[in-house]
Amino acid sequence: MSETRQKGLARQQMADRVALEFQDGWIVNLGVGIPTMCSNTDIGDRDITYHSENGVIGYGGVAAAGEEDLNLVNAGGQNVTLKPGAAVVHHADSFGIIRGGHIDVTVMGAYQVSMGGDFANWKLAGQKGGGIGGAMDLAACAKRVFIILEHVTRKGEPRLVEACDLPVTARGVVKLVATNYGLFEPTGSGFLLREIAPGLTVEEIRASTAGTLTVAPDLRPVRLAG
Amino acid sequence: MSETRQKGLARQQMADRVALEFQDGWIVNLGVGIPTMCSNTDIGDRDITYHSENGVIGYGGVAAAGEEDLNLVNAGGQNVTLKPGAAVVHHADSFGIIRGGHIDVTVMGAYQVSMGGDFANWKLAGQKGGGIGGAMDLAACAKRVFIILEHVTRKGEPRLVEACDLPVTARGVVKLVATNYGLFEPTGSGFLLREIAPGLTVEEIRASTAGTLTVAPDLRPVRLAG
Amino acid sequence: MGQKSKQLASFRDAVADIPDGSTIAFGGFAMPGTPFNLIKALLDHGAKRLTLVANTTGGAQQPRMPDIGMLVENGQVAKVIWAFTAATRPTDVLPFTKYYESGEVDAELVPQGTLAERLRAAGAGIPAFYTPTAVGTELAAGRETRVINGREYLLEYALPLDYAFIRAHRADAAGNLRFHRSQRNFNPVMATAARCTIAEVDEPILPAGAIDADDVHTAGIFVHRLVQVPPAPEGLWPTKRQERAR
Amino acid sequence: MGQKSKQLASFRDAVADIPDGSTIAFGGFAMPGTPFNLIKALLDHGAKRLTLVANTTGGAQQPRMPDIGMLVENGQVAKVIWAFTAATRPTDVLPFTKYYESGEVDAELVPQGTLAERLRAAGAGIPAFYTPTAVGTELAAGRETRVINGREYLLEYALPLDYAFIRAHRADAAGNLRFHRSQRNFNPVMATAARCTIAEVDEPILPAGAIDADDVHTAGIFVHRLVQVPPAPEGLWPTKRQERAR
Repeated sequence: MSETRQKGLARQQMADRVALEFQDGWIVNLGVGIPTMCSNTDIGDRDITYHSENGVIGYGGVAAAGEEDLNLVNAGGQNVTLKPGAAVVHHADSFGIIRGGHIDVTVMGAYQVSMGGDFANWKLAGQKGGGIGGAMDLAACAKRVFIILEHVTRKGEPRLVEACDLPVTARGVVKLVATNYGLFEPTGSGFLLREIAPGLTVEEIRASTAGTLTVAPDLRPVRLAG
Repeated sequence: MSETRQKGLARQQMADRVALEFQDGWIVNLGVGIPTMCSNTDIGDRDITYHSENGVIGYGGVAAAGEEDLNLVNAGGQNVTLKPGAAVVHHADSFGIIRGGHIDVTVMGAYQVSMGGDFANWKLAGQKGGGIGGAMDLAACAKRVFIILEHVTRKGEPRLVEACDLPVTARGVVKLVATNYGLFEPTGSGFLLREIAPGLTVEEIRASTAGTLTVAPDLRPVRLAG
Repeated sequence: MGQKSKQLASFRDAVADIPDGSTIAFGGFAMPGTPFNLIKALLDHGAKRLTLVANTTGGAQQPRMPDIGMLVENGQVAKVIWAFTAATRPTDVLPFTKYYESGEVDAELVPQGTLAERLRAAGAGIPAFYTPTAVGTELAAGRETRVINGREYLLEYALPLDYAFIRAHRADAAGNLRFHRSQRNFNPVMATAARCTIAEVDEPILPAGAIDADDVHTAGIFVHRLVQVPPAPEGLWPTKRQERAR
Repeated sequence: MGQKSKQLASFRDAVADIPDGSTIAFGGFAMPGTPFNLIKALLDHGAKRLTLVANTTGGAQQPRMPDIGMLVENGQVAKVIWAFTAATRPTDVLPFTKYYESGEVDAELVPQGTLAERLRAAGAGIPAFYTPTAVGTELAAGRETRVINGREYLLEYALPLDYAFIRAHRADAAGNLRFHRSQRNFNPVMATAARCTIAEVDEPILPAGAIDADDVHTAGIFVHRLVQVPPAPEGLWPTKRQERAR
């Protein structure tokens, strides 16, 4: 993801907004990049279990320098810690947890999200091969899929699109999208803007969105604290 | 199985004969009844791992009275011990071991064995329901199936038959059959008598066998020690 | 995670909300790992039209621990899904048999490994799979098979559960479990397949984290309710194998 | 069991008999559980036309540990079966990429969970299964699907292995293994799928029985050869995550 200064929300703020959706008792899988930052957000005493594809159930924050366990990483390869009550399983069991519908939400990055809730995050146009990792399993099987992405590409092209022109990761699964411009829901026939980022206008957002944009009757500023 | 005095080999002797077939390094699953007795046989320093359906890999003899672990049983429900190097897995993994072809031999009892290597051991004629347990998995998936059974029923009817009239457990899988009359191989077109029990004649055996009986050119007495 | 304990005060509380018509699996293979105390609570609770998933019924041996055959005799059961619907020893007659023969209770007979795999599949999001087990037998009659690499396989479907009743040796408040020896058997597999897993536990429930992450047999995310088994005679414990009453 | 130790003296001995054309899986997810020492031995051994099964190649990061991308660069590889055939970060170019783009090496891209399940299926005697993963994507194009209970699923086949190269934390002479934390990952699954599993082990090999039966992660029946990893620098050990060279 770009480090370029973008309009609207900062990366951590996008993660913060999504993290506010996590409910007490949820099992959450965070993808590499901005989604990982959701675990930094203070959401009070809600009891969240973070699951990682490699079979770690209940990991905590990144380990302090000098205290890393080199045999303990999250899906992004960071040396993390364990929370009390953590457990480790092997890869087939870990994806049994995913495929079996035991993950309440997966948060992922994406190149594109469509009005129908498709998304694309594993292959660029013209690329031979791709990086699927666990994304297709998570996308097809988690109870909910939330996506965090910059609203436009570095070239200024919309990432919220009528239909994905990149190869999709899964179809019709995205429930919520956070961009630096605001919070959206794919509705099938468009994107519903529910919350708007500071400094943005609905017209600016509409101009940067390729699909149909509808605006929630109770549109409000992006919520950033519980 | 009947406790009545039968001709030929005693129950432990049938088990002894089969146990002599076990090769160094084999993983062996023993069914309830006479097959269990195979683990009593001294086969020298051959390294055998006994596997039980409930996930015990590497069990040893029956526990001495007063030293039973009430949470440790073999497939017959006997309180057994563990050998050094034993491991315990759950039922899906235990049958993964079976189905995956990791069992070198399963030894089972049966009501009938056919010339084609079918056998029947889970349901009697006219019975509603049956007792399959792990027998169908073991029969279909172990590398070898050996059967131990009394040569005739209590009524004197043959158990080695041209075709099973009882519902089969698996088809074409039996490699070796030990009865109190001798050691046999189903060949497809008959039973090959390889070893004969003391006190029996080929003619007596032929009269008690429903399928075609052929006699090995090197027919010899049943071997009972390594 | 693990901030709130999953421990309940009694077996009665643990089964109180189970509705009629539920599909419930029971761990255990012979004595080890059998949730005797939860079975007893379910007998008292009285839920009806249940489907019982288990290896077998128990019941041919005397004296009898509370077993799932008693749920049948108590009129609580519509159907069973078992690897044994008759005793291994044909001369033993199970208490279950007369209810089955009369048609009062329906039964589905499933090979033990297929039963374990169907439960594992339900927990792991696999809706169906192929197995060599039971091909060419009465159980495969009229069912879909498929030849793969020259061998014939039978199609089997996942078996999802409403509840799993299991027994473990040790638990922490987050629901992480350890089993002792062959107590493990079906228990971890059933736990993954159920919407609600209830575990009776031999030892006092430990604080979350008291079981090292590498030593957990069943992860707490699969376990919803824990009850500690009290000492005998109030609590039910495995006993030495009884000689069969012949 | 366990009378004879499975320990070998060197990594060279452990891989000496591997023939050209073998299908070999490599455990590991990021650093933990990656069999660096066995990879190095296979580079020295030189077996050709290999099929490599793994999560990913590694290789975009510097400095580099011996990784399976080096087997590609060394001309030993015909095909790879991976969950990543490109880096997660599109700006990273893997050393593997040019061999793939030139057609010198073939690749099969498999979702990570499907890869794990195909390996698990191979070990557990399941020739094929259905999964919801990848339905509706390019990976499912032209392939067999089936609707079960109203949902569409993709048919996937078992992936059997000739060899599994894995890394464990502790082993006994009978081959029983324990892994430390996320070192576990693919390793136990690959071990079940291979005709021959070779484990490199962090700690000195213990006598059979030194790991309690309830504490075993991978049963010794799945493990054929053990080699202890010597101290660095002779032996290769995970290091702190390197910053990417951009």
